[in-house]
This record gives sequence, structure tokens and C-alpha cells, in this order.
Amino acid sequence: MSIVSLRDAVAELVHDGDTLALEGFTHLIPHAAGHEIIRQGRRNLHLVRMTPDLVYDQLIGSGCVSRLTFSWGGNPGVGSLQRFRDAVENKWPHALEIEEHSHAGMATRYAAGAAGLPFGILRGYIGTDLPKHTSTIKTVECPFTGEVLAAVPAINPDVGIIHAQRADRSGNVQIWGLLGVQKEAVLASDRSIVTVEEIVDELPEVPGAIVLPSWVIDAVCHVRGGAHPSFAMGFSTRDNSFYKAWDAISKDRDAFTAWVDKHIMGTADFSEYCESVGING
Amino acid sequence: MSIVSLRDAVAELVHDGDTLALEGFTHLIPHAAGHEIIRQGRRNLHLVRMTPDLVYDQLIGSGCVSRLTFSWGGNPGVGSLQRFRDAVENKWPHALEIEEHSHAGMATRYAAGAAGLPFGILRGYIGTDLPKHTSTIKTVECPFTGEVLAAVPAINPDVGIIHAQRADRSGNVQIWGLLGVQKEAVLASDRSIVTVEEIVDELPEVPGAIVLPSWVIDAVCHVRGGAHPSFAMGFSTRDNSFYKAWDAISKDRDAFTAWVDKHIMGTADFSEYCESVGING
Amino acid sequence: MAEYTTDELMIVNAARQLGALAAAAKRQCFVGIGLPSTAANLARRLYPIEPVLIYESGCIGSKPTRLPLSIGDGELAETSDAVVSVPEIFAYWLQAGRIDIGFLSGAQIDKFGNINSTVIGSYESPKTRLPGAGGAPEIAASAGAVMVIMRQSARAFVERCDFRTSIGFGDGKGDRERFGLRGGGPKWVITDLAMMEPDPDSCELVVEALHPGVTRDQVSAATGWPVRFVDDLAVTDEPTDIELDVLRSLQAA
Amino acid sequence: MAEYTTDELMIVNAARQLGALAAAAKRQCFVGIGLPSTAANLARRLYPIEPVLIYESGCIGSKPTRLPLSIGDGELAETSDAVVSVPEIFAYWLQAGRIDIGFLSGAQIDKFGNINSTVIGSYESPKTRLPGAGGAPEIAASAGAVMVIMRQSARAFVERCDFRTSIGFGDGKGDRERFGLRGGGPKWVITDLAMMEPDPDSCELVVEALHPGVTRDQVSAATGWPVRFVDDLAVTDEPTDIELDVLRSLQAA
Repeated sequence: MSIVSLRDAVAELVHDGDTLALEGFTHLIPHAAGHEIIRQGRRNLHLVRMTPDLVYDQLIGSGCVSRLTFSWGGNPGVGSLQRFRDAVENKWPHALEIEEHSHAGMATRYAAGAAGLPFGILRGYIGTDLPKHTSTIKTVECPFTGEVLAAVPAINPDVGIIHAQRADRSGNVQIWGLLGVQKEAVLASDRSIVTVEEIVDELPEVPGAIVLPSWVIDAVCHVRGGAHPSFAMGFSTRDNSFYKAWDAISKDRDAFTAWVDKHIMGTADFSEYCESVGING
Repeated sequence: MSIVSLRDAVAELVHDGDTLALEGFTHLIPHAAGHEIIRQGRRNLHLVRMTPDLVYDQLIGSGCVSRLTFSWGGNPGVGSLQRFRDAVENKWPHALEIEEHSHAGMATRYAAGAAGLPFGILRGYIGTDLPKHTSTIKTVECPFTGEVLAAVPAINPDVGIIHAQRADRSGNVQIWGLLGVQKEAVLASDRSIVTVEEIVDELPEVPGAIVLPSWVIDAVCHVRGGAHPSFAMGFSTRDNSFYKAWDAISKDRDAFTAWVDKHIMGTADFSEYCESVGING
Repeated sequence: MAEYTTDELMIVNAARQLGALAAAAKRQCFVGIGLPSTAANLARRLYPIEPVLIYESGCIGSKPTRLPLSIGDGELAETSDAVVSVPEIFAYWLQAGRIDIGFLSGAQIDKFGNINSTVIGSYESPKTRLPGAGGAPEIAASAGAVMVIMRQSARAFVERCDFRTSIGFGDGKGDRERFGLRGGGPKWVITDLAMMEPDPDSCELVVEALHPGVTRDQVSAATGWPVRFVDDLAVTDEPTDIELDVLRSLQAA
Repeated sequence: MAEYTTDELMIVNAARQLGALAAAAKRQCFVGIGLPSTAANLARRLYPIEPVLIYESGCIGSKPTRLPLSIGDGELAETSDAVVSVPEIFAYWLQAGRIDIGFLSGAQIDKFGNINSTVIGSYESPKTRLPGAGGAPEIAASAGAVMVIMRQSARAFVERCDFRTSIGFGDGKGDRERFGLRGGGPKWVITDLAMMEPDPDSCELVVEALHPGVTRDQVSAATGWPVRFVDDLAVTDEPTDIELDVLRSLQAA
């Protein structure tokens, strides 16, 4: 584990063609890391995420992504992810291959990945059309009861990227509030990057907090507000107005491209981005 | 959920022939509940527990148990469980049928039981003699990689019994420190009993604590010190001297029987037991 | 009589149903954002025995003081009895059968209560790409019973869904049993025009009640299959001033 | 030269090995109670790069100030970087291959490093019923490498175990690969007489070093198979005063 800048972490650990999981279930979504991947022009990425959210809408619209594995691709509480829709419906900026699951299936896949198992089982997908279109949904028979259950393969990304509240100077990471699949995304991945709100000498005890030890993390980056417009419980609240505003920004290709050029490509890092869009990172 | 005496909880929820899981991984072992089951003379019980510990040694020696499912049957840091050994080696007080697993297998079985799955999978038992003697160890093939993994059936006891630090007056239970399989034992069981150190108006936040909502619990019983000689972090420490003393008490059948007659059968409840053995419950 | 919107009408009728279920000890409610979350939170405020709100973000027993925009709002975690990981909420809580009522909506629902939230048109080249499944398929499979809230129109209430994201009664009576599903499937479909329930014999959705002022013809015109009405067709009560006041103060918070 | 017991001798030699491994970035150590826990805690105090102690009770990165009697002592939880559930410690941490060194002991070990901690005699009517497997089978299967500490005698070091609780090299070279085991198996067997390691060609345990003052004949007499000695047989260093002082202060705490 090393404490480095987000620019260096992405440069070193994220490569063209990698499978990436930027996770965070509405809480702690690593938006700053997504921006840096766009800035560094990564291509042909296979993105994995339960809820693609704005962070993947931006990566897809910027042409970084050739494949998406997901379970719910919307703008929570607002509506569609326009760039995701445009890619699927109109192949803009290019075709997007999709692998579609349910939340329960994705959670099972991450848990299997974290546990070093090749697959996981669940009571899922039965009677739905998903297995007709998703080849990674199969079945297994219980060797004791004969029941047939859904089987899904483990997810083991090349890089798992999350945002968290805190790290200490040796790189132990502390997360509280909605935990999502943050732990599983890191443990299932070959490499991992964690952006944090603050780096402290010693982690104070926090009710409901979990700790990921430094030795399962490759890079810790200090990026205050790095989840925006998502949030970090104890440090910020969800910027619902930004989620609503994103619908208009992303509906039009030119408006989207102009936004990315100005606020992401036109800025050197997340703090410049924050100034540029007028929020305090 | 109702808050009742341990006597009433056992009388109502624990029946002859039931499958019981009294759990607690060295921490929070529900000894008081075990004593009450002995007092009420339950018979033909199928006991399930990763680490039988003294609580099951007492139940086995008292003739309550016809079957044991477990993964490590010793006196931690001391040596053998004498009553367990005598039952297996000499069928005293009567034959004990055993179903033997590894810790990883038992943990997987509890997790499957809590998740409503008929079985769970693990990388386990391979190359060992356990599958030759335990019929509940089978294999499944990964439908994606063809790898062969161990499969074990879910554990779903009739009654799950644990000790915890705290409950509020509506029966929400708070547990911290070593969590063992406490949550899984309760969630996997058809009925559940939780003995607690204290009952409070409101649960204060505690770092590392989990909460089991009242609606997954049948009975909460206020039994201060009810884990002794195990412990409840924040309330007591492990009584290592009692664990050491148990070896001598339990080695001899008559000494054991005399001990049970005097301290368990000869007492009305756990507080009398504590006086009788000279510890402050 | 106070004025009210059709959304308010749906929300109030859903809250009434949840209140009745909670009183009958069916309290555990797995809720999505939007109308379901609003209805469940309204029921929490209107009835002595409250529904227990469970969100897929891992919140168990949430008591939000204001309505969340997303299932991940901090408010939900801060007011919960317990917060667990996403793998746990689906495995230990939903899949294990601890949920009494699952709350769903979608872009299309068909006459057997199957729901589409994936695509309009073909999957390969969709006319409209929708967000997708989320937690719905397993909620529909595992919840003790399912409540659906949707605005009614012939485009949304169809003979057969373009894509079956979440199973209701499949192709009719007996399919859920054949699939070995543990949950009871859709029991109540609440729309801005009417209340529908599965016919016990065929499992086809039939109209049990009309909302005040709504005609059979309106409902038939807004349904993509020849919808049937029960003989003793009821009319739902107008939202009361109390119901509307509590709802509006909740939405204003 | 200070006096020392054979247990102290084993513990010191195990701690040295752990220190060397930690320096080589093999730090994650899954330890059981007794000699392994004592050796691992001694290494934490003796070497600049400390082993990371992981206990099956769910403690990750424990730094106990005194030696625990049981793997569940509160001291372990209170001094850990993280405490997780028992299902998680086995699934996410051991099974996933995050453990560099697994520490085992047992009642019997055979020439291929297989370990018996289940029964002496037949399983159905055992001469001695032992505690059983615990975490050992999966530690032996999944840990990057396994270190074994056992007192050496012809009854404990046998041609073939009465019961194979934890696999070493099975019936010889290639078995681990055939079984698809991900861990490396036993690499070091530390006894009160000698240090043994698997022969690279046969995977049979051979004597790499004798402890000071121990003869080949003693080791042969205490081994239940015709044990071989490497050509460049070494002699372990006497425990130093510092090693013994730190160990004894640790045990006195």
C-alpha cells in the first residue's frame, strides 16, 4: 500500500482494456477517480457496477467503455442515464456491450469474488427473461435436496476503486454508513484504489464502521469530497440538485461533450474540477 | 418477541428431540441457557455448535443429547472435553451420534441457513478423511469453470440460542466484540432465544456493534453474566480459571454428576447457580 | 372535500393497505424509492402499528424524518435499527423470506402481474432502454406478497410484457409453484384509476375497486387486455383531510 | 548461556522463521492458540517488520499485550485492526488466499506432512477421541505455506496418520496439484529435536537441522518412519538471551 496522488494511482494501476469496478451504493461513489480515468484517456474498459450512476454515464459518454456489467442503470430519483441510453440505443460514441444482472445476482458475484470462489448461488432470476440474454446466469442443483438454484460467476475485477471516509497513515481504511459492496469490490479485485476524505494519524472508533487493512489495498489517495455528487456520511450530504441537473447536461451530446471538455478535460485534478463546477470539494 | 424469564423461554420454545444451536465463538457462550435446558430435563436433543465447549460437555454428560454436529470439541487452551470424550469413547451416559465438520464448513452451513439457501459451497475438506465419515459433505461442479467444490447443507436449527450484551425494551439486540456466528445462528433458526447482560430504554451506539431487530427474535431474557465462564465484552472477562478447573470436575463421572446435581439441578436459576459456584453473575 | 392529485390518491390507497397489513402482523416492507417509499412512510405516520421499512441499500427499520430522493440518502442509514451490507440485505433478509411485502413499480405490467423495467421493444435493439432489474426480480420472487403501484395506461398495462424483468404469475395459475418460488407474488395493483387483484382461479389481474369518479370505460380504455371487473365492484374512499395533511407535510419536510 | 525448555526452543525457532518471512513480505499469519500464537507474538516483538496476526475468531491484525489462553480472549478483539464474523474470516480472508502462513499442530503428523487431530485408532471406536478439525483443514488447503510445531516422538511422527484431518502432501508429490489446492502446503516442521522440511523431489519430510546437542539417533528414534537427513545438516542457533528474555516477559504478562 502506498499513499499517492489520484493521478499517479490511476496512471500506475488502471490500464486500457482493464475490468474496473468503481463501487459505492449511492453512498461513497468514487466520482473523482472516474474523472481521472477520463482525463488519462483510458479506452476499451469493461466497467462493472451494480448501479452505473453518473460516474459511468460520464465514462461511457467519454468513449472509455466497451463493455458494461450492471444491474440498474438509472439516475436515482431522477430517471434515465442519458449517455448509457444513447450508447445502448444508438451506439454513441460507439457500441456498448452489456451484461445485465439483478442486484441480488451482482451482490452474490462480488461476494463470491471476495471469497475466492468461482461462483455463487442464489434464489434468483427464476421466471424472468434475463437468463435468455445473459450468458453468465446458469443453474446448479443442490446435491442434498435436488432444488435448482441460480448460479452466477464470481466477479474479480483487475482494479476495484472505492471512496471511503478515512485512512490512517499506514493505509488502513475506515468506512461507515451505507456499506454497499465496498468491502467486496476491494477484496474481489486484483488491485485496488481507495480515495478518502481525510488521512489521520490514528483511526478513531466510529459506530457502524468497518476497517479494510492496508495490506489489501494498493493505493490510498487523499481526495476531499471525491464522491461528489454522491456523499460521504459524516463529511457531506448527497447533492440531489446535481443529480437533477445532470439530466439536462447529459441529454444532449454536444452539451455533454462541452461539459466534459470544460470541467474534466479542462481541469488538472479534482480540486480544479470542484472550482470549475462551483462546488466545494 | 417477548421479554420473559429464561425458565419460561426454555419451557415454551425448547422441546425434546429439537435441534438446538447454542452459539458463541468463545465469546458470548450462552451457558445459563444450557443450564436451564439441563434443569428442565430435555432429552434426545440434536446439538449443533462449532466449538461444543463446556456448555455442551455439561448437556452431554447430563444425558440430554443424542446427536452432536460440531467442528472442534475441546476445552480451549486446556485440552479435552471429558464428557464428550466419554460419550464418544464409552457411550456414557449413552451413545452419542456425531456429525463432524470443519470450522469453515460449519460457518458456511450457518450462512446458507441464514440466507434461506439449501446448501453452501467452499474450498474445503479436499484430501481429508472427513468426507468418508460425514455424509453431509458432498461436491458440486462450477457450471462456469468446471472446478469441483465442497458442498454442505444449510443448518436450520429448531431453536437458536445466543448470549448478547444488550437489548432495548422492544427486544432489539446489540452485540459487539467477537461476533462469531451469533447473527447466523439466530437467522438460520426457526425460533430464537437471546439472553442479555442488560435491558435498556435505548441502545447506545457502540463501535463494532451489530443489531438484531426484535422481529427476528422470539424471546429475550435478562440474565446478567449468563455467558460465564465465557464472557461478554464490556461486561466481563473470560474466567480462564473455571475452564482449567472444569477439566478435573469433568474427568470423573461421579464428580461431574455431583457437580451437576449440586450446582445446576440443585439451583432454581442462574443467579442461584452463581451463588452456588461462588461467582458473581 | 380537499383537492388531490392522482399520485396522492395512489399513495394514500397504498398506505391504507400497508396499515391494514401491519395491523395483521405483516409489517416487514421492502421498499423502493418514489411512490412506494412515500406510501410506506405515510403509513408509518398514520397507523398505530407501523410498517418496518427495509431498503435495498442495507437499511433495516428506517424511520426517515423526510422523504429520501434516493435509496442511499444518509437519512435512511442514520435512522435505521440496523445497517447491513448489500450482499447481506439480499441474502439474509430478502432471500431468506423475512420480507412480508415487496413494493414494485415498472414501465409495463401484464395481465398476470409480470413486470418489465428493462426495455421497450426488443432487447437487442430496444426502442427505449430502461434502467433495468435492480432488486426487483428477487423481491418479486421472495417477498411474502407484492404490491405494485403504477399509473394506468394501455401502453403500460399490456397483454404481455416486452421483457419479463420480474415474475408475477408467469403465464398463469400454477407457474409460481412450478418455478418453486417461495413468495406469494402480486396481491395488490394500485393505479391512478383503480385497485386490481389477481383472480383466485386464473391469477389474471381483475379490477376490485374504482377510485371516486372513475368509470369502467376509463379503466378498460387504459388497459391493454380485455380487463374484467369483479361483481361487487367497490369504490375507494376519498383521501381524507388527515391523510392528505400528513402526506403533504411529509413531502414538504 | 541461559537454560531453556524444549518448548522455548521450538517457539524461538518458529519466531525466527516468521521474522524472516515477514522481512520477505510474507506477513499474514493465521495462528492458533498455544505454541503458534506464542511464537507469532514473540516475532512481533523481536523483528522490525512484524507478522500480521489473524485468528479464526475473526481478529485481523491483533496486537495482544499478553498471551491469550483462547482464540476468543477479549484482548484479541480489543487490539485488532478489524474484527469480522467467523463466516467472513474463513471465506473472505483464508479461502480467498490472503494468508501467507498457516500455523498448525496436531496429535500425529505423517511423513508427507498430513496431520491428524481427530482420532487415535479407528473413527468408529476410537482409542482416543481428539477435539477434531477446527479450522485446520482449510488452513492446510488455502494458506500460502504451512508451519507445523509439534513435539517429536515415534507415536506422533508416523508413517501414516490414523485419520487425515488436514492434508499436507497427501500420498506424495503431485497430490496437492491433483486436488487443485491453492496453498503451498507444509514448508517447515519445527520440533523439540529438529527442523524438518519437505524434500523437493518426494515431498517427504526430511531433517534440515538439529537443535543444539541433539543427535541423529535421537531424531531417528523419535520418528515413526526411516527419516532421512540432508547432506549439509545444520544445527540451529541456541536461543539468545534477548529472545528468551522477550519470550519470558511475554509469557509473564
